[in-house]
Amino acid sequence: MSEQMVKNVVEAALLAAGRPLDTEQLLALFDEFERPALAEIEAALAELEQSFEGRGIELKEVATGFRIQVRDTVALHVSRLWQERPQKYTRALLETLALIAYRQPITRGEIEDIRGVQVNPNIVRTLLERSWVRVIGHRDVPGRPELLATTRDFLDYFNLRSLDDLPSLAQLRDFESLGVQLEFSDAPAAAPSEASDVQESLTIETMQMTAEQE
Amino acid sequence: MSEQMVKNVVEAALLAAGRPLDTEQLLALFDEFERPALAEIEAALAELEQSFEGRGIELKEVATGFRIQVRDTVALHVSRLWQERPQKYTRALLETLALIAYRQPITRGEIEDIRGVQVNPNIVRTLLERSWVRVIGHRDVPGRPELLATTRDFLDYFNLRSLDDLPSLAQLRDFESLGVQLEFSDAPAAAPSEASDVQESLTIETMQMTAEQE
Amino acid sequence: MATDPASASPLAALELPLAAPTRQTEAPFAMVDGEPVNEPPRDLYIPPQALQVFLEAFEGPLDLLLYLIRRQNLNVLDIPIAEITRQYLQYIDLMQELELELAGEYLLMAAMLAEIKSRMLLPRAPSAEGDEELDPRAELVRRLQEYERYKQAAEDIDKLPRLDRDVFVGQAELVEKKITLALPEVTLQEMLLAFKDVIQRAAMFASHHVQRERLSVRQRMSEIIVRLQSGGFMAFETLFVVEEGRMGVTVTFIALLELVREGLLEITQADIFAPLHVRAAVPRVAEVAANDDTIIAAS
Repeated sequence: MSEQMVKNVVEAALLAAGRPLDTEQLLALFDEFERPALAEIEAALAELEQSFEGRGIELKEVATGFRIQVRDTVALHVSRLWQERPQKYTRALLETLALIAYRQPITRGEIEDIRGVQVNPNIVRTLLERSWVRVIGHRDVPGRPELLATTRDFLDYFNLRSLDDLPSLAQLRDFESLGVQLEFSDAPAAAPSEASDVQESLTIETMQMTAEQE
Repeated sequence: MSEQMVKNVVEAALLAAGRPLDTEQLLALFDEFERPALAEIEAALAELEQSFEGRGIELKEVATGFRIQVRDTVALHVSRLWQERPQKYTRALLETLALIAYRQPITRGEIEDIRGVQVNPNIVRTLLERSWVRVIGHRDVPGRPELLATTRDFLDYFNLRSLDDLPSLAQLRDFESLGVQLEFSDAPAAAPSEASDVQESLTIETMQMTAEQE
Repeated sequence: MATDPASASPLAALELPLAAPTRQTEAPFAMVDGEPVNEPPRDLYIPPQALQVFLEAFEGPLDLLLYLIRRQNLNVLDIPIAEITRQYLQYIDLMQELELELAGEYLLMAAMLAEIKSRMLLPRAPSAEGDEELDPRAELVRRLQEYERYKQAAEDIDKLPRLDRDVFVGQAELVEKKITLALPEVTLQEMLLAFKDVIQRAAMFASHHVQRERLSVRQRMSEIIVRLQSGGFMAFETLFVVEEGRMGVTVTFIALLELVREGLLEITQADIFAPLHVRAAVPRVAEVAANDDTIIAAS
C-alpha cells in the first residue's frame, strides 16, 4: 500500500472516528496482506501533523490515542456554532435606555419617578455591560445616586452621529405609528433647530431654567 | 481578516459542527466588523475542496449545506472502525419511503393503494422519528388524512443535494403504448417501442388472441 | 423497469432453493401459448421455516404476482392470466397452511384474478359507441407496473450511499467551547416606541424642558461631568471648544446652565471680574440657589 494511501486512511479514520485512535487501532484498519509497519503509521501521523500547520485544526496525542482537534486560534469563531439565540430585551430595559438617552444625566431614582415603577438593578447592569450606558458621576443629594449617561458605543450601535439625531418629542408625536395625540405644553414646539435658531432657543431655555429654579 | 484565517475557520467549523453548514451559518461565525463577503466564503470552500484532492476526505454539498466526509476510496478501511454492521431497512420501509420521496405530498392511503397492502403504522412512525419524513398538511378529503413529505435530513442522509438527485423513476407506460407492447409481443425480436400512435383495433385484436390462447 | 428482480431482491438468497429447480420444471411457462403447463414445484422440499420466511417476505399481493411473473421471464404487459392465477392461489394456500397471517389484500387479489380470468374467456362485443372494451387485464397491468416502479425506486434508494454505512462525516474535536453570549439586537424604532410609551404613561408632556431641549445639550452635560470627574476646579473657558463654532459654544453654555440648575456643578468666582472656575458639585448640601445666582450674574 502506498504511503499516500496509508496517510489518507489514517487521516480519514481519525476524522470519522469521533474518538481518539491509537496506532494499534489504526493498524487494525488494514487487511493483513496490505498492513503497513508501525513505523509507517507513525510517519503518516507525523506528516499529517505537519500538513495541519497554519490551519484551523491540529493533530493532538491524548491519553487514549491521537485525535484531530480545532486549534485554539479559531476556537472562538467555531464556538459560535453553539451560541444560543439571543433573547429579546424587555420593555422595561428599552424604556430605561430611552430615558437615559433623552434625559441624561439621570439617576435610577429619576427613572423610577418617570416610569412609576422600580428599575430592576439587572437592567442597569445589562446596559452598563453592553457599554451603552455608563456612570459619569453622582448627584449631590443624600445617597449620592449614580448619574447615568449614554456612551459613544450607544450612538455607534444605533448608527447616530449625536443624540441630536434622535427624533425630538415633537417628531415622535407626529409619527403616525405613535398614535395617540400627546399633550404638550403651550410653548411652541421647537423642532431641533439649526444654527440660526440657537440664539432664540438659548434665550428661551435660559428663561425657563430661571423660572424653574424656585 | 486574512484569506487564510477565513479558510481555517471554515474548515474547523465544518469539522466541529457534526452537521452540514450552509454559507449563511458560516458567515454567522464572524463578528460583524470582520465578516467576510459571501464570495470569500465561497472561495474558501472552493480552496478547501481543492486542498482535499488526492486525500482521504472530500468536501460535499448536501441539502442543508457543506460537510467534510470520507472519500469512498478509503471508506471501506474506515468502516472497520465500527464492529456493528450498519442497520438494514426493511423493504416495506424502503418502499414507503420511496413512495413518499417520489410522490410527495402523499397520504398513507395513497401509499397503500399503490403498494396493495396496508402500511404498518410503525413504519411511518420510524420515518418520522428519523426525521426523514414529516407531515406537511392534510388532504382536504373526509378524514383529512396527513400529507407526508420528505425532509432535508432525508436528503442529507442519502448524500443528496435535492430531490432531483434521486435516481430517476421508471416510466409508466400508458395504455396506448401498452397496446404497442402487446402487439409486438407476438412478433419475433420484440423490442419496447416508443411509437405512440397505434391503431386501437390492432391492439384489441392482439389482446383477444391472447385471451383465446388461455 | 424490466430489471430482473432476482438480482437485486433481498430475497435473492432465499430464492435459490425455491426458484432454481422451479425454472427447470416450469420452463414451458415462458412459452405459454397452448403448451400444457407443468405443476408448480409441489414436491420440492423446502424447510418449513425457510418457506415461512420466504413467504413472509412478500410485500403484498402485487409483490407476489410480480415475483410469479418475473420468475418466468414473462412480460408484465402480457400476463397469461389463467396460469398466473393458478400459481397465485397455490401460494395463498401454502400461506394458509403455514398459518401465516394472511392480509386480506391477498384474498381480494385472488378474487380479482378470478374475475379477470372469467372475463377473458367471454367473447367481447364492440360497444354501441364503437369504443372498444378495455382488456380486462389493463387495470391489473397498470397496478403491477405502478407498484414495480416504486419497488425499483426503493431498491435504488437502498443503494444510495448512506450516512454511517457508506458515508462517514469528518469530525474534529472542539476541546473547549468558548461560548460567548449573543447579545440581543435592538432597533432604534423599538427604543423610540418604548420611550413614547413611558412618556405617555408618565404624562410628563407638561414638562416643557423634555419637549424643548436639544439633545446635544444633554450629551454635552454628560461630557462636562466626565471632564470634571477628577474633582478639581477647571477654568470656565477651558470647557469651550472654539473650533465648534457658535453653535457648539452655545450648546456647552446651555449644558453648563442646566448642570448648575440640577446641582451637578459648582461655578465659583473668587472676585468680581476674576476668572470663573467650575467643578463637580461636592458632597455637601449644596446651596443651589446661590450658585445659580452666581451664574446668572455672570452671564
